[in-house]
Amino acid sequence: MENISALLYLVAAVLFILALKGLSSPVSALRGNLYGMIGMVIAVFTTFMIMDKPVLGLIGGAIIAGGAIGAWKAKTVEMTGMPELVAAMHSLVGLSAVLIAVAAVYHTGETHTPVQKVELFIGAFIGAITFTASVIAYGKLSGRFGAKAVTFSGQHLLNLVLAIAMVGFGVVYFTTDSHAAFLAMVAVALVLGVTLIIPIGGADMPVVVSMLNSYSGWAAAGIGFTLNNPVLIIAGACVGASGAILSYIMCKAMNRSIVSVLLGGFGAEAAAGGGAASGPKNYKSGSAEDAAFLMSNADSVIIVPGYGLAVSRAQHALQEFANLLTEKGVNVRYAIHPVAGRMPGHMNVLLAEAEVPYEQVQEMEEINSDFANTDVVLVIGANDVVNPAALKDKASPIYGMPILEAHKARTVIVVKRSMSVGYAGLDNELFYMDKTMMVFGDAKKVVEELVKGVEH
Amino acid sequence: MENISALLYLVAAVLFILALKGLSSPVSALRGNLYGMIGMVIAVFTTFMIMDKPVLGLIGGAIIAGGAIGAWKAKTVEMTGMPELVAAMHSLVGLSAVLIAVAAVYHTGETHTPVQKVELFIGAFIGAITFTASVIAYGKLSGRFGAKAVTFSGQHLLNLVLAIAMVGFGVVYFTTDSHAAFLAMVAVALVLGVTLIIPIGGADMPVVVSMLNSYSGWAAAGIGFTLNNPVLIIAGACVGASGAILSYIMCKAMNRSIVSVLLGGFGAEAAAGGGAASGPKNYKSGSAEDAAFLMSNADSVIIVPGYGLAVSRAQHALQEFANLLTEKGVNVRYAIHPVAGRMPGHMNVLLAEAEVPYEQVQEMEEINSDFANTDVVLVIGANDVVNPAALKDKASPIYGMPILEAHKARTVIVVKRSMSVGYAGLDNELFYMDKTMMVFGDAKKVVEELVKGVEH
Amino acid sequence: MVDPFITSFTIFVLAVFVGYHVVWNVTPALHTPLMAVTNAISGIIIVGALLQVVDIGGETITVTSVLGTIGVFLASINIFGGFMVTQRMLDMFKKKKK
Amino acid sequence: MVDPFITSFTIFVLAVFVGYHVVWNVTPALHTPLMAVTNAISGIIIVGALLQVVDIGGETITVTSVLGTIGVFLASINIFGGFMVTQRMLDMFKKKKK
Ligand SMILES: NC(=O)c1ccc[n+]([C@@H]2O[C@H](COP(=O)([O-])OP(=O)(O)OC[C@H]3O[C@@H](n4cnc5c(N)ncnc54)[C@H](OP(=O)(O)O)[C@@H]3O)[C@@H](O)[C@H]2O)c1
Ligand SMILES: NC(=O)c1ccc[n+]([C@@H]2O[C@H](COP(=O)([O-])OP(=O)(O)OC[C@H]3O[C@@H](n4cnc5c(N)ncnc54)[C@H](OP(=O)(O)O)[C@@H]3O)[C@@H](O)[C@H]2O)c1
Repeated sequence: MENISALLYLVAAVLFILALKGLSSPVSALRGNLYGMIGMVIAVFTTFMIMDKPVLGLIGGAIIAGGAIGAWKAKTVEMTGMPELVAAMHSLVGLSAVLIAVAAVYHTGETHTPVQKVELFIGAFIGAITFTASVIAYGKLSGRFGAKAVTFSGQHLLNLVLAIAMVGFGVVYFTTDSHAAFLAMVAVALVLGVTLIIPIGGADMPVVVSMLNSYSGWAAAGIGFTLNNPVLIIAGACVGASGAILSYIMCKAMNRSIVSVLLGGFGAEAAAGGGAASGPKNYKSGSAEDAAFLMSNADSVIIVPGYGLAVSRAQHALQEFANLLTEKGVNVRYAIHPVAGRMPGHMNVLLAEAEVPYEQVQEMEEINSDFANTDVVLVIGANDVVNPAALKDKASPIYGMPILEAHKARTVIVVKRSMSVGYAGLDNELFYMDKTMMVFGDAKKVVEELVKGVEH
Repeated sequence: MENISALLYLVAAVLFILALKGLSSPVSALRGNLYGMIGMVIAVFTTFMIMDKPVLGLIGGAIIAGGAIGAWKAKTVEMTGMPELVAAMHSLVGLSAVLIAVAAVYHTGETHTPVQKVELFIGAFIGAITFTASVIAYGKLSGRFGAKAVTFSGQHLLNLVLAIAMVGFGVVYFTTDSHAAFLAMVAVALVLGVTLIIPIGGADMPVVVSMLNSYSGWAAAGIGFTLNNPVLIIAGACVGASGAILSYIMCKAMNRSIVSVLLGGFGAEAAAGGGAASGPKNYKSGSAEDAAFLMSNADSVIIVPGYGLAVSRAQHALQEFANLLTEKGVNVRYAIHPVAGRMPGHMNVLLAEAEVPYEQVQEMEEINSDFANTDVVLVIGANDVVNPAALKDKASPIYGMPILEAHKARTVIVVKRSMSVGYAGLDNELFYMDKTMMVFGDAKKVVEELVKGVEH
Repeated sequence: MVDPFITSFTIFVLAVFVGYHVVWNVTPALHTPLMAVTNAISGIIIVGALLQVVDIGGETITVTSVLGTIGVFLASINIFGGFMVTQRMLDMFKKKKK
Repeated sequence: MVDPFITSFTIFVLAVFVGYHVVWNVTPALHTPLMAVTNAISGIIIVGALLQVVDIGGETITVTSVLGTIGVFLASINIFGGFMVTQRMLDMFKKKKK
């Protein structure tokens, strides 16, 4: 029996690995997702198999209620709301890990070996930090709490004190088996989750969310050690690795170090940087009609979408516009920067939603050399990812970050609501170039006008 | 104690994985090799730690003797002799696996569980097949045995009968614990190793060697199961995967299926194909001096090395020649086909030995588009990898295999000893093109004449 | 006998290697679905929660079983939500092909 | 208790995944050193051979210990030969850099 269940758990773990492997291409990804679901079903049934007297009423109710909520969320969430959804879900995993650890501590029928106590401790505190930190991240991303970085002096010291207190309670639990000490440890960890995350600005949240993704994986693996369960360990480790790698990719593409993200306070600095822009500069602005005229007479147009596209949900209108241009014989392509938007792969999902054909969507490395031969670049709701300062200005905080070289095109059209800065809080020289025309307004509204402009 | 040793074995296993990971670039590879050595030392010392009364005299003697022979071979082997060396080494792993399994069966102090018996059986028979098959492969590669494919009717039937007999003896051992049955099983497996491999022509040996590499890994993993030793399992699995992947890569690049390789008889068919070339065709031949003149007056030269370069050990002379051309201002590069030579990466090692700078060596995908703009291509001891039939002739056995597009260059110079065919046994249209000049002779001798020709 | 912790640790180390490589092979266009599906997979923690929802000495409603039930509930949200939203996104990528 | 075979098998499955990915990441230029180093690594079978070379009930020279010794000898050839020839090849690749 134990052998069969161990084998079934292994099968589930392999299916999870295959689910992740599937994501190496959109075609295999759907099959991969199916593998993941099958793996989960197998893991749950195997657990029933080995459970001694499960309370089926409670379990069934919990699964049905949870499943219904999850399914409803999955159906209704807007693609632009994905970062928040992901953050919210991490908080749930974190809380589950805490509850399981506490439940295990209160399990009257069981005693724990010293190794298991350490594992429970680790699972619980990682889970608790993940929980509160994810809640705050969710709040900042969805705009429910202020997105500003909250900094105060002695912050790092406070965190240190909390961490020491947490470990201290852990030691007391370890030596005395005191339930109260365990709960106190969890409570301190919950507070620590908050104090660790408040100094980080809303803008840095995507990196943090990804880090929390990683933590939620490690928390699952930690519980797996306690229960000696390979599927938890393997799945947890894969999730942990995934989150860590995504954080790394984001930091790399933004040319920042993970440490500077976690120490926080970026939003503050950046605002200062933005304010320091030297005096008023000249820029040209035009109407959507002018822009539509320019583009319908071009041979080639490259569209650079950014965060603003996501915010204004302009992707469907944009694709309608691109189709009209294509009908007129214009060669239209989309250029995707790896960190455009607020989540890795954010733009790809939006464009996929709008049913943009694969071959029109190109990654940065593929398309960067083509800008110089392009008639018009349409920058829509993007800013930092086309900021030439990253290439030229050694003093710029984003110096060294690879960008889409929109400034090399013959004409540049920029759609945004104002001259204000983007995520990194930096002024953008591109907007002041002679060949650039600004079209002000909400991205969706402007694109709808573009569509009308071309139709006429 | 058991825990410490298990942890140390894990460390060794991780070091082996890092050794393989290191090979993703030449720079990290040296460090990787060092990790591998450290891993081996740790694994051996850990084993001493857990051994109850080891016979140190025997062990020490065996390690010193084996180490000395291994070191001597490593120092003296020619780079062109690597395929044979690799084959010879696999035979040793196979034989060790057999000896260990037999030793374990004869271990009077131990009894084996049913699962362990199956594991011993698997380890022993894979080891035995690996051993004899590698010996034959070594013989064919080094020319000690004829390289011809030995085929006779009823061959596959014979193999089937042997396989059944082998399993039969295994079952007898399993039920009766009879040592004799175990030995008989090993003996049949040894014969099977021979009969499986003789129908495969010398030319297909590289794929077979790689497959045997894979088997030797699985044999080690099998022994690991018996001994319940994670380092053997992990290292064995990695080696097994490596061999399988290399076989796959070779088959893919040669556009053949692994099944057709293993069923054998390729050498025979191919010879027939070669004979069917339709009547005498015209080709131009010239002297090394003519060739040297052409190349020293060119702007750009691409050198395509092949198996003949390895055989004649012309790599050092070739690099001397390339240096002379470079001094004269000619842009010289090497184009490496993934299956040029007789081993994956064969040409890269030869060129590295001759100290050709990295930046002059290019992989097929990098350089293929440059042939059309190149003045002279020097094809030296290569044949199949530049055969345009792979692109055009749907009836050709190599149709679909990617090639180096030497035929697109302005002038082609081909150095080989005769008009005869290469590995795949096919005529090569490239040799009969108007822009092609054949220079007949042993590659090394011709290159030495080229060097003289340029110096004058 | 080797401590089960060591065995678990061995499995953990290998799983980290596997995760590392598999995730690096994910195409950047699918990074958002990756985040969603790892969310679903981390719902595997449901296994740990289920094991707590047992009858302990005849009692079905204990601190342990109630906390476990909440854990099952939360993990279920993750599992259903994660896999379904991944499915939704991937369907978008598929539609494009036509 | 779970049968040790199952645990070994779990480790084996993960190791195959790891091996698969690690080997695909090897640069084609280093495929020959890869063959050589895997040869050396498969010499890890020496561990199995060593465990046979023990004093069994006071006897040091038994069928088991002699076969084990030969196994140790053969595996040592592999280990030393494999690592050293890999080193030699990689040194060639390094020299080129200068
Ligand atoms: N993708 C990721 O994984 C990730 C993660 C973390 C951080 N980041 C960071 O996010 C940034 C992404 O660059 P990005 O160019 O996409 O965005 P950005 O630099 O943040 O610029 C977005 C621009 O969109 C405009 N905008 C906002 N709402 C709009 C609306 N409704 N209609 C039209 N325009 C609107 C804003 O200008 P107005 O206010 O004038 O309209 C703003 O300048 C990078 O700095 C990157 O490092 C990305
Ligand atoms: N690399 C691998 O992993 C691998 C593995 C298995 C199979 N293969 C196969 O091996 C072939 C490799 O292609 P290739 O173009 O390198 O070799 P090839 O097609 O076998 O041709 C080699 C040519 O070199 C000439 N040659 C032999 N000795 C020579 C000498 N001493 N001096 C000058 N020339 C000499 C031969 O012609 P003469 O007799 O007229 O001199 C022969 O035509 C492919 O078909 C590939 O599929 C490769």
